[in-house]
Amino acid sequence: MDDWLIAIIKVVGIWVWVLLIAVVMTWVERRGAGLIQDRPGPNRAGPWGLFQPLADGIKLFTKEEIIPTKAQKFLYIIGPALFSLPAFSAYAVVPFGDKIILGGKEIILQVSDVNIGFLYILAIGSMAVYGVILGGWGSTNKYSILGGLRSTAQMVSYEVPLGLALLAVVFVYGTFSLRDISLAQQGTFLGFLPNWGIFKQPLGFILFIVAAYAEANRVPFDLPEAESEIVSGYHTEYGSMRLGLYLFGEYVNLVTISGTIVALYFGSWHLPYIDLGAYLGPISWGIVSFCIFFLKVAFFLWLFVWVRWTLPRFRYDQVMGLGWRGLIPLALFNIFITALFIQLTV
Amino acid sequence: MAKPVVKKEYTLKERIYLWEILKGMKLTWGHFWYNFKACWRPGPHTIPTCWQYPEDRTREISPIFRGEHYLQRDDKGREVCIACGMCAKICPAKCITVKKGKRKEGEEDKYAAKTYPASFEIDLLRCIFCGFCEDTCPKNAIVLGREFELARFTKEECILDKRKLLLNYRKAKEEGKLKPPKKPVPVVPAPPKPEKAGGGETKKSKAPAAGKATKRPVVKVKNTEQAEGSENKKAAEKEK
Amino acid sequence: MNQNPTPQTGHGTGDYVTVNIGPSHPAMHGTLRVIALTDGESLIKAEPEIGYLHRGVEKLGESLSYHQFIPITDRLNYCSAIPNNVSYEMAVEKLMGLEVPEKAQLIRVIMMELARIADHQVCVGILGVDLGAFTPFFYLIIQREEIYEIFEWFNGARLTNTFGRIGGVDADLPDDFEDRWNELKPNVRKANEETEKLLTHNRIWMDRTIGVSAFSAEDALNWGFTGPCLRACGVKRDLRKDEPYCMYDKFDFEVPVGKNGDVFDRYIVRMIEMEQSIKIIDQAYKLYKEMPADAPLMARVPKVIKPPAGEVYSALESPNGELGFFVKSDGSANPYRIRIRPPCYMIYQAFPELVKGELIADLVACLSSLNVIAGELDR
Amino acid sequence: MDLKNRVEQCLGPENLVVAMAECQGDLSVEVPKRSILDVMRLLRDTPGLGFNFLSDVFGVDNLDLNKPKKRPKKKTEEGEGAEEAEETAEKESLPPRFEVIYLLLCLERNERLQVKVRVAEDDMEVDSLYSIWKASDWPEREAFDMYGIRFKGHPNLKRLLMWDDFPAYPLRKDYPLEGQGEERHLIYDD
Repeated sequence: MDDWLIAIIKVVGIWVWVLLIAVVMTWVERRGAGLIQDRPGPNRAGPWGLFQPLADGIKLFTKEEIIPTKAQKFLYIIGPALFSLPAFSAYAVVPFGDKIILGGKEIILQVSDVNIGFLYILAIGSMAVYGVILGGWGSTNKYSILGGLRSTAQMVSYEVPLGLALLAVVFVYGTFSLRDISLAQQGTFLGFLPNWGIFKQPLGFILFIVAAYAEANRVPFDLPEAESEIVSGYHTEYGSMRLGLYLFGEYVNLVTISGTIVALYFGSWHLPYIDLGAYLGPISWGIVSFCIFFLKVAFFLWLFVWVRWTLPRFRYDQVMGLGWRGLIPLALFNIFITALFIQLTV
Repeated sequence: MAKPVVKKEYTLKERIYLWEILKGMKLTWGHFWYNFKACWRPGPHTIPTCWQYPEDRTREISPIFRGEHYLQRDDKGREVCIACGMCAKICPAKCITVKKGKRKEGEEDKYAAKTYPASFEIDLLRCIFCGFCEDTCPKNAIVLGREFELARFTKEECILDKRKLLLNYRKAKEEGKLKPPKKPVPVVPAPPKPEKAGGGETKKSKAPAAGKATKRPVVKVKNTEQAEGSENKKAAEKEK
Repeated sequence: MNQNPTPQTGHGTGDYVTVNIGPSHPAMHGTLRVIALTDGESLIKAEPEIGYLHRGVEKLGESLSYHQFIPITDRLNYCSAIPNNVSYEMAVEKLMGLEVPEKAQLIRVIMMELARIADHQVCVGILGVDLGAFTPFFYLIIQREEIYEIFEWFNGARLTNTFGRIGGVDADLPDDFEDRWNELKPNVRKANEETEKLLTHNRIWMDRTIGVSAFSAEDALNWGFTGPCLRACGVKRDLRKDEPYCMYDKFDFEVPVGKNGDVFDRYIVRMIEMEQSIKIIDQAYKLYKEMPADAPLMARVPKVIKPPAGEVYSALESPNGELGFFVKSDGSANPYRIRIRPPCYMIYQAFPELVKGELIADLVACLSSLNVIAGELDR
Repeated sequence: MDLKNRVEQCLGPENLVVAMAECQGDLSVEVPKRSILDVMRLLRDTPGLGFNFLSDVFGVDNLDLNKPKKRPKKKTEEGEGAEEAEETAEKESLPPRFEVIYLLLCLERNERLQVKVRVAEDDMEVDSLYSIWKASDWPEREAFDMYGIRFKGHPNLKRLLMWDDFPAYPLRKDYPLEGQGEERHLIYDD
């Protein structure tokens, strides 16, 4: 019974937490954009405009829901749901801290430690494309269809380098479980470098982060919703909370991706050169590890914002070219090098 | 109409994407950090390029700004306008209507001149704020003030009648926002002529005619040529 | 990546989709409309449709007096009202045979070059926005606001300046012009530098712009291109050099020339022109200061302008290219016929040729690089 | 040799100059309507002239110039045959109502030339320059739109600025400034 309760608490807790981050991210995005662009950004609702997401939420929830007359109703309605559901469920295998010992019971800070966590993330992540393409198709709008088409091609293409980059990580750590990988990143190697994925897989890290940006439809890969070309892409016809689901889904995706990056390449909850777990009590270490993890996640979330307001956008064929002619050969090369290295050293 | 094919020659730094991207990110970070620090300054006007408009009104409006109109009074508080109708005539948008009234006896402390505007209406919905009325006014009576908040709720409010125009004047005076008198623009002096050319600025002076006189024959020649041309053409057509 | 599969060689099944871009669309600045026939992402045909902002300016001019038409010219190219005003004034002055005092000409030059900087800033900024780079737009537009500040202190309006009068200018430069300009100059340069840093050598930007909608010099001349778009094709033509007006022959500046006539070259040409404009303003202000303080600013002009009957065409180099006014007078106080030759009108008519065989994303890039202004296009 | 003589030398022998005029240094040459294409080719290809750039094409309505006296415009008046006859008689003696003006430019010498053709109201067809300069595409369409002057050989001669079934030609002098209520003709279908 306890296990069930703990599981439910973990599920609900992390769901609320991720949603909260996503909501705050909408504020960070706009505020960050403002500051980068020499303007204040939203600063009216509440202190520093912090209630802006709340106001947006109220607006999105209370707006009239309009289904375009010629839209295909079922697809139109199911699209946003299909987009946001995988986004939320993908976080299930990403850890968010080390572990907490409560009443002699060890609770790992992860919803579920699946030993094929990678595959789960890849599988669930690629579900999101259905939400995009069905929404785009169901809207019966040419811009939406174009956006849907773009996203399909792009997301499907970038699954490949993403998977290949992950494969190299699996080679290094010999496991599919994100928790095991996280645990393995403690300490140093070669005497001075932290035992983090980024130092063991520098090329893999770059490949992964580029592919992840493309998966998340973020600048410079935001073609499916390139507003200067195809208005809003696949969600042109959406309004009210359906649009809200798309928008929040995107930010939840960002959280998941950032969490994955941190867990794989950035040492998860470990700090370099120091093992705080040895000095702190079990409960406080659990909380501290959680904080360390999410500080790192916050950095990557900010990176998403930062990059977005720095770079121009790719063109459709260039995205495809980069994916198939740039990233995939590099990823294969990376696998080859990794395998060779492991073969030679072990 | 084949389009030229452009060869792309990239240097290595450009080719690998990341170098320039990182440079750009450094730049945007610089802006972010600067503005982030500026955000903590007290007061509404934190980031130097942005005014938090309704609260922060410290931005200086040019004293010669062309905003909402007012009708001027002189030092004795009399209306200066003589209802000559020049402003209504010059207005490109035709937004001014003036009705002339004759000053009766005993109204000398109300109106400065013998005639005064019985009604003076400016349709703000039509006005394009070009400032020609102000330019052309012989008495400097109509002035485009510094007031720039022109939004109204009804169409009727957008029509400025004389009362509102004079109220605008009072408001501007109280706020010290009266327009400074315009500096006269120096005009090319008239070429020396036997006749006196002084004060010929407003009247149709002879001076420009000096310039024109040389040109006129050209034009005349042209006209005759044109006429001839058409005749020639007629002849040609007849032949055809 | 320029050689996209064209309909003749590629997947030309004839099953195309017509995408109606505009008149209300995020990338259409103003009310432009492009009817694009697409095969997936690639364009088969793009036909521009104009007239959504047609206000009958030419007809309107026939019922207004010569002076009254000046504010109307503000509304042509609303990004750079001052060159429009000056171009029209120059046409009428030519018709009347007026000699504009030198000081007034210098003020015109200073203001026109400021307007050119502002216009190019908008164009480059919008080009960035349309290609997804939002930030340079803000860096540039902030400086444009400062330029507008100078306009405001000069004659009281920011956007629709109604600059100058027939025969000269209506106001002297404000006393604090020099301070403002000295303060503004480094900022403009800095904004330009930052834009260059963010865009020029960025591979994403280069991929998006180099080779996109390239145009040969012969085609450009055949289609009547002028201004930065023509210079980007490699033709060194600038009315300021070739047919000097307003004392432009006294200034030392360079005319930047591109090579391929693609979006990248147009962007670079505009960036360099901003730098050259700064140089011109400096020289013009130096000359201006050498003039006596009470030097005339207006030629002797009668109050009611009645030019002799005749017809003249006068053009100047507006930020977009050759902006010409044809004024025909019948000797009365109203112009008989005013014809405006807007630069982007001639450029935009080649739009189907420019984007032939490109992608939808390139259509947007091409459109913003041409700096098509609907007000000027439709008149 | 100044431009006027050169143009005369080029076009004169072929009897292509109807009239020449100069206004403030702007040379304009009027040529017969039927040979406009030949004239343009000559002006473009003759060495020493080389007007290789078409700057603009537009129409002018000379109605008011031809009829200085203001008379009430009665277009739909019936029955008054006498007045009509008088009008037609007057018309014949007047120069043709419309003009098409071409602005040419020589890029090498920076010379400009206005070429003018007169278009009578009963024969509103001019050869299109599209085969020589593509630049004449939209300006010719606009002249058609605004004056109803048709350009023979133009590949896509339809209205440019006004909507397609606009019933009048708005830049003609007899078209009132505030329109004739053409909005009525707009048909909205959903």
